[in-house]
Amino acid sequence: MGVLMSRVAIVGVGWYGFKPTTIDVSFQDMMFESSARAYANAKIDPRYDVDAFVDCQEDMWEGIAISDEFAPEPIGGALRPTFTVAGDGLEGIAHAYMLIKTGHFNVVSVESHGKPSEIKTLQDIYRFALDPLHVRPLDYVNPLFYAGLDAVAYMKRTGAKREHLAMVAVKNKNNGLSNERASFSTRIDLDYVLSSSYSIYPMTNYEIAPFSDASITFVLANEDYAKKLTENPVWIEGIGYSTETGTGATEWHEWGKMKSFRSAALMAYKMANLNGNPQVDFAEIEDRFSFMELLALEETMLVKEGEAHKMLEKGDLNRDGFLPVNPSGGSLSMGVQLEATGLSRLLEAYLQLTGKAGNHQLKNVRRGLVASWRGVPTYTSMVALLSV
Amino acid sequence: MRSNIFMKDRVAIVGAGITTFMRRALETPRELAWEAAKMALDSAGLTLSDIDCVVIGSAPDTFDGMHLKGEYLGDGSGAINKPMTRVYVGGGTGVFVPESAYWHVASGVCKKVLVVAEEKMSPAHPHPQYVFKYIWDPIIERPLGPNLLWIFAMEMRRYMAKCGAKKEDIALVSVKNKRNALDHPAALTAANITVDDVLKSETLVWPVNLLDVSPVTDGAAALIMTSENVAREITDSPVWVDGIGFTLENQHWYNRELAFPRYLNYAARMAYKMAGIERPWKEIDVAEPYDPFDYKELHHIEGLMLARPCEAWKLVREGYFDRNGELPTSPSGGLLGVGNPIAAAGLMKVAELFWQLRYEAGKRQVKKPVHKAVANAWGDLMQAGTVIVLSN
Amino acid sequence: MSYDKRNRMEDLVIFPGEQEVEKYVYTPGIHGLEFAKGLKEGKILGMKCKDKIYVPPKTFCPDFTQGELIEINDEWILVSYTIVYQDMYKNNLPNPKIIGVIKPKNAETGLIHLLNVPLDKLEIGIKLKPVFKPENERNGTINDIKYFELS
Amino acid sequence: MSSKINKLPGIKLKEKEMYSLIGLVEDMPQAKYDFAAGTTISKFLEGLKEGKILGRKCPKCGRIFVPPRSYCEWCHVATNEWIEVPQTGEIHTAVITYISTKREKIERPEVVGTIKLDVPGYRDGEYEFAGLFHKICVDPQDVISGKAIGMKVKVRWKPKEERKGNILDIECFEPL
Repeated sequence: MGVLMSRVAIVGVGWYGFKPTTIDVSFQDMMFESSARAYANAKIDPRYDVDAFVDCQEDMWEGIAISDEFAPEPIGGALRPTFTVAGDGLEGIAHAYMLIKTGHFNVVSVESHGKPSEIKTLQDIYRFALDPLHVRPLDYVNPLFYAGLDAVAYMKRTGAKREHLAMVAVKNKNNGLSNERASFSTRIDLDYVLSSSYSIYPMTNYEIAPFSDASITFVLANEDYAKKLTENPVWIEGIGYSTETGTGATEWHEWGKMKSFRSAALMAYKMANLNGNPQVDFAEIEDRFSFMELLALEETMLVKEGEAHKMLEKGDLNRDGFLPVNPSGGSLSMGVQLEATGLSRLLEAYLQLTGKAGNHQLKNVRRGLVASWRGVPTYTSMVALLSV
Repeated sequence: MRSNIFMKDRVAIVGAGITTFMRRALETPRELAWEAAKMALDSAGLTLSDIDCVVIGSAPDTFDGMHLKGEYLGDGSGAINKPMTRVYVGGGTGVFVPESAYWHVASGVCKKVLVVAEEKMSPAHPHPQYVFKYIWDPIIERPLGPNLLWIFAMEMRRYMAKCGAKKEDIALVSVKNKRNALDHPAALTAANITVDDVLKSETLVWPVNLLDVSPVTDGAAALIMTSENVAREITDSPVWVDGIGFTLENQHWYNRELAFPRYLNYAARMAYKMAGIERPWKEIDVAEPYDPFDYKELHHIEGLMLARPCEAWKLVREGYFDRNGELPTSPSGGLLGVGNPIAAAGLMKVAELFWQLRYEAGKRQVKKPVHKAVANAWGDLMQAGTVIVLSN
Repeated sequence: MSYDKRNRMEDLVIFPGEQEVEKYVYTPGIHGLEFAKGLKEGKILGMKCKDKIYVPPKTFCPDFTQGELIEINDEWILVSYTIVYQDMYKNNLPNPKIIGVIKPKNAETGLIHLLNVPLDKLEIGIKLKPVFKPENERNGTINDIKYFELS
Repeated sequence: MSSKINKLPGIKLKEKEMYSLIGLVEDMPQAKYDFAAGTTISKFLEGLKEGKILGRKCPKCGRIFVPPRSYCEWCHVATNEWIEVPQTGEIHTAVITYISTKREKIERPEVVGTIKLDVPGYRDGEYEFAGLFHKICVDPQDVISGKAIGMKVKVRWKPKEERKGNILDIECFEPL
């Protein structure tokens, strides 16, 4: 059997944080905490057993130019093949997947972290990502307006109503109540959401995910090693990522759609030799804005176009429904951890598939989908298909 | 890392593009990326629709003044409804992007990859060097008010002390590279200068003078990399990636010996092993060692094992590394001569080897026959070593 | 350090830092420069890529070919809109901002800009027109257009 | 390349031309942070205020790290012991700076460098050592002549009342 045929598995994971602030640790301490747990979980010594280290971060989030300088030590990658991906952790997983598939690397670790609590001027940092010529100079105040534009266009196209967006928040905020990482979960009714005022039309603050600090580390291995290291490997059947357009040309975006989810999903499904709907048992889907959960479900082809809000209304997306979506509570409950957001969703899927999700464990799940987006103002998304 | 006996398909470079290297460009960063990418596509006879993946390299966001710079460069780099990621190891990024493209192809995930590196340093005011204040540890180092040149000067001073090299020996590298660059159409600081000119130029941080340093530059470079089957259809003269290596040292640069670049040596050994090279000093025909500073080329020649530790400066005096010498280094003119748009400069070096190995470098073509070539880049706080070995 | 963390707030240092330069200077780019000149003259330029029109012009087309500059004289349509009531720190804005995507009728893409439209008239598909600042106040940036309003 | 291509893309601007461009945008979004120092660096800074240099020891390899780390980068285990280290050492490398962070000329050139501290457990000539990066109060001529390299130095503290729990509590390293 050739190496190209060898599958890639997740064999260990560790995390630290998921709190609105983490003053007890520096960002590097936090990275050490999560990676030490991951290596313990995989029962390996990173100084000998890991062939390459991937770290995902962005300079302006870190407050450091060339922040990869500070990556190797806490994750065990000093003087080893270590590099950073300026992107979401799921992009790092894609790199690890490819590294292993070349046959030159047996075990690869991926770390990503976000410490938004340390960013004093978060709104300005977001503004810093906007096209300096045609968008940044405008008087919009809040750069998250991009999401509002997509939400309105999406609703117009599919007939989803404001109530449906609110229902996503109700489902996810309540789902989070049984998840130890869901710092922003709360017991709410539809009325609470509908009676609160808009933050960015058509969404209230219940429907816009807040920020939290976390570091997450994954250990990936090829088939031979995976079988040696663990009794319950989770296989990465497919991983895809795609960019619709650059942030210097957001005008080229198709409003109310997310082509990047569709392209990323097609890439992942093709890798898994599947056509269209992969028939998953559950999904951890992008929801940093409520409407995005519905849109991403459709764009990843898990549900038919224009059907997501109807399924939501029927309860199909509930934890006991036909297709449980965000049983963890999603980003609305756990927060956005900047570039670690994709890994936080992958973590939830991994725990479900290994039966370690605790109070929010689903029964009989064998295949799950993770879909994450890099957030405003990007049009880059990642999709991972996992199974046991 | 292990070598892989199952690999049938090799990875090839089949096209390259570059913009003029400029002190100030009218183009926006995304336009610079597009210009280089378009040229690379044209050179391989491809259009954007042929490309299935994009890899971007760019150094700190604080130069261009764009947060999430990879996302910003996306469309200019061809990431329009395509998989795109930006990899990042500081100054080492330029050589690291084609390394990353290597595993995009070698894994079987992508067939035709567009590799783009861009840097626009001119937006940052009052001076791009100010940006480098933020590369230091925010608590232990930044309060000292450091300038980037400090760390290079310290390393150069240490190299001089340990190896017995003098400033005038090291200046020869600047003389050589700026002269080589006279034949490079993209060059920003090509010149016929003397050792004396270097020594008499403004002292910035002793022992570093103005002409020891590469300039602030705007520019972009691009490559097309494909699988072997695809490459055979596109060209009769693909250039093969034989080996890749990368290493990141610890961040505590002031807890380390600075005279020898261990970070690079580890990466070089990884790349040579993969390429099956046992005696690089004999087997490598042409090299593009990273030269943001003149001493850095010597440092890197030693790290790449093209000369013994502390001996590169002696060989420079003998003309060993000249374009018609025994082992030509930086025939392009390097960062000192062509310019230093950080990530794009590293990729320019790989592009130069691509042209050298295809005998397309025109006036820059080295005299001897070439079969194997190596380029490296350095990054971070004397930490990142990235090495790529190519052959024809 | 996994086991001996300090937990008294007064034993933990918070160290301020920044990542700013004095300023950034962004050049308008190739098409951007022509677009800027147009704004100064009260015109909006677009880019023609084969049979498709893109606004604003962005030098190259999505297929990487070079676009051709044209002047837009079409009517403008609202593609989508939103209203910003709060900043990112959840403070209410004294004046909510209405933001829209506005494209010429026959174009593929449009500008992102502020709208001056009564909330009850705000709907996808309405016809709008740009309102420019007085000529002596224009400097070729996107804010030369004050906003779009009902036509 | 050059055999086929004569003109490369790229439009050069002079400084004046750039500033007179129509549509030029000048901007600097605020980028401010509050870095959590974490337990280890917090305690190190506290030590400086008290006139002490604190190191941290790895339980596995026994290395003493200065500045202290929460974890050993070579063993990837949590460090476990605080050690006060000697305030003497030798200059590893030193340079003379004539420019500021912003690359402006400064009036009085300063000497900066790295100091290898006399911390036990490191062999002579070992690639790694414990030490600091700081200003050095020596004659610039000694840097040029090479006399400074290897010179024995000790910490010169700021007066106690001026110390703030900051790396600048050390004024510089001065010859012993």
